[in-house]
Amino acid sequence: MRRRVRPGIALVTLVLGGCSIQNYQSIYGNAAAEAQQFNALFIIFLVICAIMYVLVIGFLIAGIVRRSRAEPANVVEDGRHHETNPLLRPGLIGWGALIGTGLVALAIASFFADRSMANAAAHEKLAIDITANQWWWDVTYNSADVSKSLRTANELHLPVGVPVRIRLHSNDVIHSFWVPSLAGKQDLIPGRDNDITIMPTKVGIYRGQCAEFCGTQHAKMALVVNVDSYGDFIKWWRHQLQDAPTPTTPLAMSGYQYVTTHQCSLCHNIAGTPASATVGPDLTHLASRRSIAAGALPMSKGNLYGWVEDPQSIKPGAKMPTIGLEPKELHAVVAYLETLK
Amino acid sequence: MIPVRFTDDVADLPTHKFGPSSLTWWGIISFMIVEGAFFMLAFAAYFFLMGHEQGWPPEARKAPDLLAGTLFTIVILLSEIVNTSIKKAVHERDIPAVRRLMGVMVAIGVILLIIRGFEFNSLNVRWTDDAYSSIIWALLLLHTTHILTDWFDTLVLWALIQTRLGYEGRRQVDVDENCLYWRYVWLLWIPVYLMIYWIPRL
Amino acid sequence: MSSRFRANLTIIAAAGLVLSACDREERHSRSKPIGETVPAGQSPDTIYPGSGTPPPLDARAKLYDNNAPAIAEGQRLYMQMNCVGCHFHGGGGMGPPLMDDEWRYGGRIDQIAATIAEGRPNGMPAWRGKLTDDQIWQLAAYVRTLSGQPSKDAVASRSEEMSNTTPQTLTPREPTKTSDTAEQ
Amino acid sequence: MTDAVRRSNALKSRRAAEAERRDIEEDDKRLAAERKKIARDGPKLTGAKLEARLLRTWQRPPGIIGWLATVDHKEIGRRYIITALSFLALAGVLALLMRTQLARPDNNMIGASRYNELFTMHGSTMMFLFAVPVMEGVGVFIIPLMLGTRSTAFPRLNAFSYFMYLFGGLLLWGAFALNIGPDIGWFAYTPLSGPQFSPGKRADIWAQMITFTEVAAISAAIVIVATILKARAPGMTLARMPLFAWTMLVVGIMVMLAMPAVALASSMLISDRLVGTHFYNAYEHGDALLWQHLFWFFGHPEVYIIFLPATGFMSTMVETFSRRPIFAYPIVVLALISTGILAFGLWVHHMFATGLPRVGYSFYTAASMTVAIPTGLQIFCWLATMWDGRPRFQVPMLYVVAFIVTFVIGGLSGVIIASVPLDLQLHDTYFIVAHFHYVLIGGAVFPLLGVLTFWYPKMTGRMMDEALGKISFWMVFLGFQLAFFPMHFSGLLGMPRRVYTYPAGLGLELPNLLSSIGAFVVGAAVLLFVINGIKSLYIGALAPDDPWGGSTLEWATSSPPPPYNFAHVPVVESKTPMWDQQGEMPVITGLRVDEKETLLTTVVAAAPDLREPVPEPSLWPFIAAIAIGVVFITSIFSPWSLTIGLVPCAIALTAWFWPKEIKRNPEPVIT
Repeated sequence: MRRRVRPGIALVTLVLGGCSIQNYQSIYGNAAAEAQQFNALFIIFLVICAIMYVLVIGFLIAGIVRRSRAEPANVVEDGRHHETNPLLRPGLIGWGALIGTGLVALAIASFFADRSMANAAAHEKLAIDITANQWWWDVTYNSADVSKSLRTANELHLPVGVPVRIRLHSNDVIHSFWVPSLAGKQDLIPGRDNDITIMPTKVGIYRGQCAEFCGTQHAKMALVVNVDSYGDFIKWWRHQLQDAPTPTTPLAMSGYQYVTTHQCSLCHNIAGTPASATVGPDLTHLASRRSIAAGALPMSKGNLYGWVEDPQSIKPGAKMPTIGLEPKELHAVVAYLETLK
Repeated sequence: MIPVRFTDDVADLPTHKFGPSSLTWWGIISFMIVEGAFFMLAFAAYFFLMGHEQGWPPEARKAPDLLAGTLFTIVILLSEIVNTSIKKAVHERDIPAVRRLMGVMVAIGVILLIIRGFEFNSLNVRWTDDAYSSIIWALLLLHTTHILTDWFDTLVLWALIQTRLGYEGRRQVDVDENCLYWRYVWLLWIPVYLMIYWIPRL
Repeated sequence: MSSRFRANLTIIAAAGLVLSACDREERHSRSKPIGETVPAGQSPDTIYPGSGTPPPLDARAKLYDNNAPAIAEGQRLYMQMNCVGCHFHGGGGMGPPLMDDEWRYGGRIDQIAATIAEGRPNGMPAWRGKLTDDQIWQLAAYVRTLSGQPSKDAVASRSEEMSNTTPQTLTPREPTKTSDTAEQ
Repeated sequence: MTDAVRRSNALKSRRAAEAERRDIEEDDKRLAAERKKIARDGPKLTGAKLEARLLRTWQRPPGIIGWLATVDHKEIGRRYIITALSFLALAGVLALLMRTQLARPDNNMIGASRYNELFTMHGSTMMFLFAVPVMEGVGVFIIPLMLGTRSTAFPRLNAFSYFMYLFGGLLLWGAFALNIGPDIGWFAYTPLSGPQFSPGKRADIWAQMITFTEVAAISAAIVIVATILKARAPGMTLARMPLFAWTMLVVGIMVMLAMPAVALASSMLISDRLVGTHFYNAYEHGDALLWQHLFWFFGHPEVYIIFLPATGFMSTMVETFSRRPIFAYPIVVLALISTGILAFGLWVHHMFATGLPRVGYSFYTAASMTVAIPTGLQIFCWLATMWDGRPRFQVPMLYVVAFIVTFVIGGLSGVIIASVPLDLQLHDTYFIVAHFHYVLIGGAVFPLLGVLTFWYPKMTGRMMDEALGKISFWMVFLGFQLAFFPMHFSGLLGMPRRVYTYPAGLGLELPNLLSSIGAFVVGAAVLLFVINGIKSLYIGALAPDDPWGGSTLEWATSSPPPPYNFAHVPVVESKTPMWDQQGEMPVITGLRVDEKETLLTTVVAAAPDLREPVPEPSLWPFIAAIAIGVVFITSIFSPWSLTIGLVPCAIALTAWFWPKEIKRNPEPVIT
């Protein structure tokens, strides 16, 4: 039976996928209460579906094997095609009942999973706003004290064990917020306010990605989620609230000059500098993030060079234009950006 | 080829009948189902958009003026008298009466189209103003296309019925089904009328 | 068969329409090689009152004029760079209106691009160095559509926002006057 | 006007009317006499003589004009099938390009915008230009033969529908070739497809392609439904109707109810884009989700519109090759009807992630799952038929087995994603891609390939090569599993749909590579199938009338059937007339042979009801399709084309309807 082999291969991928990838962006991540609920429910569904599948294939094989039986059959050639085997009618009723029961069981299971997710959602302790843009994520941490509110981009930090409500908005088209290791997805729709509640249970770094087709660079619209211990999270928050440091080296200083007086400042905000536009991602603590351009590149000096020099070859169609910096300017700008820890 | 055994002789069957026996009737009914689905979904879209709003029309726009729309409604409802007479006449095969009455229907169609022009003028909004304006324009336009197509259909049939073919049974079936369709057109108008003119006033 | 002949003609006409649409759709994610900049001063920012021959059209004009993706990007920039602040949605306020057919500094796309890049007296800032050349041309392409100059096929009828103007696709098209000497 | 003049005028007109009436009465007498002389089939006119006369009457004129003017459902059906298969091939090539791009992570072979065009074209072509038309094409070809009638209802509408479909397809692919193909996905969600985020004409071309194919599909559905209801052979009551006819009846009605939704949605989209309406503009009281509701109100039934005809293929092939009538016929019919009804209640399950009210979740889950019941029962009936019969495993039957093995996986993964909590994770991932390819390829394309092999002799008069058929079967079956089974895992590992590339290191490399290899195996298999089809057309074994021992009436006529389908219209006395005829086919007599004529029967009992004149070939459907096509295409550019273009459309449609000569015949003739 050759068909046995393929599920085998697939099973290997499953195991590989489940273990070696460290749950970075995977439904097996189990890093939040919601994802755990999903996995428990998924296994129930898989088992019941597998049973049904085996029954169908069993019946099929029985039918194929039975064709070479010796006794007359209910077929045209034997002149008996108006008769029916007495087993079939009860079989049909039984089969219908079995499907019905299975579906009821599955519906009940999903009902309870959904209830417990809804209950968790009722106890949120922290609210975050995420606004999607073509093709990056604008993240705002709100606090009753406005001076403690903070804006960042493409990176989300969550404290472990705290239910967080994430409010979802869109500035342009429909996007979908999805961090598979943590929870299911929810769309960000212009003119509507959606939200999703997540309670992370495992410290770690996870990757999320836009899951609704949103235009040219839909594929490169990712975000990184850091689930920190509560202490680390508070520490991170405090750090993010600080203004950008003043550059110390002459090179960085000339980069600062360029960034705040030329093209960059028209779209980007760097707290504590004249650059205060909100069109593009906030750059105040750019160098502290793990990725560039919504997950298009990992953060590194070399990648910063590449991105600033020619974003359009890395993420064609992205809204950041290729400026055509002179080498001198490029060195300076990258040197400055690197100081934005 | 399998040998054949002859049973019924169908040579004396007619080639036309009024109503569900004829293919034309099924064609018209199918068309009505398709159009009906289209209208129902447009109505659903209307109520879907309305469901979001605090007020309807939103932003305290002025609801459409009633005069032209109400006049249109009265005329189209009265036209059913003529329509029923055509149906009756054609079933009695009274061709001169059919010719006469269909002429009246063509004239009524022209009057309706003229009133419809004033209706567009009395909506008090342009379709570019907001979604409310867009949907009432769409509903009115959609219904206008039906008036227009059925009027044209009546016109062509009227011309055809002037000839000797007026006495041909299958043409009479066409006239009959055209009357059926006209009933559908004015029936559709009633919800459209309410949605354009009255629901914004509630 | 005359009817078939007529049918063929209509197909050809339709095909022609479609063909003419092709280059309007081309997306230029990067319009020129890195490092190349426009030498300042060569831009056609001279005023041509009535007579006088304007210089030949900048070669880049055809990349942007009537190009749908460029116009759309220009529209986005128009909002984001707050052109609305002075010009409103083309109706004019602190700055001159953009939706009429009068152009103080020329209504050709390269002239508008020059106006944006270099700035003009009485408040129009220079955007060279703030925006890339690509963006300036995109803005110019959009600004030109406000007056209904380019073909309407490339223009968006509306944007996803509050709007209190009629769709650009429905506004009547007006002939260009390259300048308005009366106001100078 | 004086009274006297008025009175004399009235008198004059009364006299004229009187004269005309006398004239007509005389004419009636003459016509009644002539009527007696009309030649009809019957014991006196049968065999070769009858066939020669019928052929003369039913044959279409030769040449290109005749080709364009034909109203023969067999020709139109064949064209539909061939055109749809060509689109399948084109969309398949796009799939291979996409799989090449996705074979490796961070691949840059095809750019982002081009890739977006590719999957948009692939999806749109497969759904609108392949799946629905091919099912309707098979229906148009085979249904009249199965029902034992000489022609479809509304044959000219049928011809019109094909041309509309063809023009829609040419519009989409022409635009793609000219680099203005759509890039918004086959679902074209607003506001991405709206005026601001889809500049240019790409989205309009998509939307007008929809309009073309909607008109075509609805026209074909009307033809099919009216044929099934009114043109069945006498004696073929609804309870004796072949199951494929039942599926096409249900599908036809579904098309009529579902397709207007997308036509409405795309009209609104076009008007948003062209004349600045605000249906989908959230900032002017519109709503982007309105699109999704309308689209999926069509989109969900669409899946069943594709799948149900395939169940009809299944029933036909299972019955024939198991040598036993289908088990529990009434259950299968009820299952079909309930699937058709349920399909309209499920559209929300494409929108679970849009933020629906949470209280509804369990209801949506349960409602979405119920559709598994009728489908499960149908599968049982097929398996029971095989089990109780004596199946023969010729190529079509292999596809039946492939259907069961594959489709059931897709159906079960469908149950999984019917659950809202599970779907929130799996929605818009490759798990869904795997699911619907299992359902649509396993559930519709496999039976289609089987049934094309099955009806190939009826279409061409020759048999397809069995050995080649078996090779391509195994390749397509195994290649399919290799291509799509790993996609379940790509999805679970976090790969969203519609991405042109994915980063290395997420564990997606292996499943994607396997999928790409599998895709090429499937491509090769389909190529082999096509080669087999072309080869057999020229050197295949000549087919007898009934090569498979089928049970339904299409096997009672020659392969391929003559233009008039049946020399004598058969009378049906059971569900499986060919198995119960005992060497003699009961037929009716008395249809005209000098003019095209067919028999209409009553809707339920199929008692003879009317003799229906069948239209002669005409160029007007073609011309009308062109006139309407020009309006559709030019309306992309200007709203005025709708008003100006109305005139040629009205002329063409009037000419289509208008009789060629104003003369009364002994019996009506449609020229």
